[in-house]
Amino acid sequence: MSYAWHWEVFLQPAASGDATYLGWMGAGLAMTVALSLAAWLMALVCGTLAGVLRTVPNRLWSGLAAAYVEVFRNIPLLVQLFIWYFVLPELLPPAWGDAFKQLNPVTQQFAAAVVCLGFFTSARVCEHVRAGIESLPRGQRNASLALGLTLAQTYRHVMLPMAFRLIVPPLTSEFLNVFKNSAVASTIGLLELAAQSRQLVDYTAQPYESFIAVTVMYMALNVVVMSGMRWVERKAQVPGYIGAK
Amino acid sequence: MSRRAFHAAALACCLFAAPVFAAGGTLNKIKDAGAITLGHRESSIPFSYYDDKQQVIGYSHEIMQKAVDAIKAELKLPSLAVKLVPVTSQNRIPLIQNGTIDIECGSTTNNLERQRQVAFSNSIFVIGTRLLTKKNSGIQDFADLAGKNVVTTAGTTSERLLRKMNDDRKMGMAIISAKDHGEAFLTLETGRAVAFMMDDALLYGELAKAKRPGDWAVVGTPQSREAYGCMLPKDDAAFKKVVDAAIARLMTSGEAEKIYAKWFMNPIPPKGLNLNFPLSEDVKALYKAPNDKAFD
Amino acid sequence: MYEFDWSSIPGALPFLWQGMTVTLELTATAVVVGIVWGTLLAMMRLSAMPLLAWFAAGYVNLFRSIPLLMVLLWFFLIVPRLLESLLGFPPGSDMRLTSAMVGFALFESAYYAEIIRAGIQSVPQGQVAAAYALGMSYGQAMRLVVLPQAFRNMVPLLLTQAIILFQDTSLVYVSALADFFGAAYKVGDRDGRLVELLLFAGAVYFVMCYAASLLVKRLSRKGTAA
Amino acid sequence: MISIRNVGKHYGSFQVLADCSTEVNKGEVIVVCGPSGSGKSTLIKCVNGLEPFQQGEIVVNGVSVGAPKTDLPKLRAHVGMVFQHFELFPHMSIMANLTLAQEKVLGRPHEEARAKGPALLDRVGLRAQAAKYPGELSGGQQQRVAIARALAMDPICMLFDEPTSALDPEMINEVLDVMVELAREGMTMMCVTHEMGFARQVAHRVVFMDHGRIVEDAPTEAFFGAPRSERAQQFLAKILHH
Repeated sequence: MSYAWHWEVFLQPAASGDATYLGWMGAGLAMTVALSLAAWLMALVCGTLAGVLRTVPNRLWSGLAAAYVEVFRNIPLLVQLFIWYFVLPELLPPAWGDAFKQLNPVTQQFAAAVVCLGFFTSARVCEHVRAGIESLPRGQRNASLALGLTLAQTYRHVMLPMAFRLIVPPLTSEFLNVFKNSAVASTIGLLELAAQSRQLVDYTAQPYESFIAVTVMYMALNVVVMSGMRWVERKAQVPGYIGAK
Repeated sequence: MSRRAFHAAALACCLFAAPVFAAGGTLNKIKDAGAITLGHRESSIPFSYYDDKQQVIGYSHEIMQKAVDAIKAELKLPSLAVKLVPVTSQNRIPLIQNGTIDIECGSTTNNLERQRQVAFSNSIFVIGTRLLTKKNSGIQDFADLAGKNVVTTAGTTSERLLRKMNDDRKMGMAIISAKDHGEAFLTLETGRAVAFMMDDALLYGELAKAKRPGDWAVVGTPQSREAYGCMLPKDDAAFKKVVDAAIARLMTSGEAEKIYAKWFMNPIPPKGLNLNFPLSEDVKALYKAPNDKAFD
Repeated sequence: MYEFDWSSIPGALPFLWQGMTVTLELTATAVVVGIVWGTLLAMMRLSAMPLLAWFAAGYVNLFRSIPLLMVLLWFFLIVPRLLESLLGFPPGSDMRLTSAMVGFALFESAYYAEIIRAGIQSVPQGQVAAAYALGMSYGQAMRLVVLPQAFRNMVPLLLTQAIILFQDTSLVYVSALADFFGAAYKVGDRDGRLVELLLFAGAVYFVMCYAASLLVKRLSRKGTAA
Repeated sequence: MISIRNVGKHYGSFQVLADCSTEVNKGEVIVVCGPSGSGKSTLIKCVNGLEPFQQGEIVVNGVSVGAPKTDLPKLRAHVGMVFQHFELFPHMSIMANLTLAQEKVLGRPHEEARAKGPALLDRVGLRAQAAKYPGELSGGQQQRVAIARALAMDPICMLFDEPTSALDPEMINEVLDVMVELAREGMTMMCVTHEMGFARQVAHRVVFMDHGRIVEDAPTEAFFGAPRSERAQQFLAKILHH
């Protein structure tokens, strides 16, 4: 009983399509990146909106935003994904649900995964944005209003730009989390990187090579994203401001 | 993350990935431990699945029990402890390889690729790969699937056949690979796919779970014949001999036919449905002359 | 409109409860081991010995760069054999729970280590200086002065991480271990009532996590008030 | 120009301002002083609507601040305000701080807004700093920029909320010099400050507050010569002799 290593298996033509197994892994990587970027974009937009709402002087809006955060933060990501993918289409009016289910399966899986990851992450982004805004001196808001800027302009030109600079580090780790969390999309059949590892095991019957290769790819992704965010962090530094080094 | 992490990772890979293997064969291992570990499936109806009390039952499972009896007799250990580990189509091969489980009888096709990593016992069943579809869907055979969404289970031979067919005949199908048979059937039942390609016996099994079994039908020309076998650790002739003998005895004595009738021709849990899946020529031939040949 | 049928749930409650005990067991082990091993890692990372700091940094960065899902798959494949040979477990004992526990504990330790490192660093340097000035050794200063303050500051964060961990345990679904989510999914799959069971599972997780997070909030308010 | 009539404000049952009334005429400089917690900062923030109030009325240049229909941003655009902690926007250069509100509120074209910059910075003696960021300037310099930022809006009057109390002593005078200059040019000013020297030099009237009430409202010489209330006497004694 011994394990037969076959690293060259990746260069063999895959069981279907024109690619090699290495090509499958590349496709998985591309899917992971596309999924993560789309979800991150959505999380930034929704999270910023919700974060702003949490800090506005209006009970109803801030309450709604708080409820939004609690819902998406207190249900496991996997459960949320299954609800978006399996449950929601059944609860929609039948015509809509059926229309969604007739779409190309990859489109369905991708859409469900983006929406799920996007909302899940947005709840966390929202809390960071809120913390960033709340950590600004209150006088900033007053000074901006005193100049005649409206509340919306105050957020747009004064509070958000500053808050975002302050929260680059936690946002970096959320961004990294999006890439890691995107692996759950494999459970609904989306062929991203983690799913490709499983599929490679199925097709090549070489589990260790497949897992090692995919693990290394995730680590490489991590390095790339991290250095990207370092660059953003440097760009976002405010000269002379405390916290800038 | 840094270069350091890469070094650490490389180290971890070397540490963990070199599997530690015991010497001395599975029989000795079982004897030393006083226990045997069986791999089973959770929703491969009617081969190996949970009933509503979470007990493992099924055709393959019953055959595996007979094999266990033979092992007990061989080792003269009537009180041998039996442990059950549920496996999925993704992890069943690694789990046999790393010795977590000693034998797996479920619905695993014996093929040459897998023979590189594991051994197979005498075959226990022969299936053909066909389609499950709604009776009013208009799908009669594989040719009708062009341009449609079709579901199959990830990691199965059906998945490969379906993809190959799609490539070769340029059918433009969108193929959904579900995690397991249950999820595949759910995909079909909720209307995400028009047909579910799988081993015919399993399709009949999924039918048994449907909310309205009468709405569904198994159709299409079988695309392949496949032999199910029990998976065993590779290169362990002594262990394989005991299991093979037990299975051969079962088949030639006529007992296998009784087990077959129990699971395929009579009402089965969880809903008391009868699969009505008569004994095929292939299975009859297998019962007459037990063997461990793969069909491909 | 969809016709709900919740009738599968009452009969499945014992099985679901069994799943919940697995979930809680996993969470508890991972929290306890995670905090202990995480504290050690944090101290190693802050230590003056390059080898220790190097090891801890590598460990933390490694685990923080891989999806938990991959980690669990890895451990499901490797740990059973490794534990058998290292710890002399009887071969073939059901290792799914053990390997999930080990995987979680090692994975979460990396996250705990970062929380604890931040906590230790939040204690002003002057405190260490004061402890040394009183004649304490490094160990005494850590144990008597730094760690108690650090942990007091960290309690809310540690608990919040525990809630995240509790949610993350649902990922053991990939190793076919019947935790609460796995159990709910299996029941739903078996009875063709996945919609209901998934909604039920979501609701249960929400109620538990929300209640726990309220508790943490109250605790941390009390902490800052004191 | 600014008319404060019977203004009252409370948080729950806590009375922050009670029945405050005073006037600031065009070209007048008013100094508001009083012990900490007396409500003077709150009062000045009510003038441009940064703090809501429940009773009374404030009219600035003919516009009622508290009225629900008042376009507060429009009003504020013409009322300059300088804060204790400067409140420059840290992520913008000095020039951008000066131009932001000109462009976004007054709708001035970018070039026109920028063109005002050098003259304003000259006025506060900081022409060379236009490209720097607030964090790179000293406190006194930042406060002078803040004054320039308010002036960029061509205000009809200026509110100062303790403009020197967050400054190191050696920087106080550079800010006061700018304020004196402004007062001499005839700017209408309402200043919350403890700088009694400044008050004596340029203020037309001094308003003394305690416990949310205006205790004294007198011409400068009269206030410093012989304060009527005992509270004001004590306050002056403490602040002038130490």
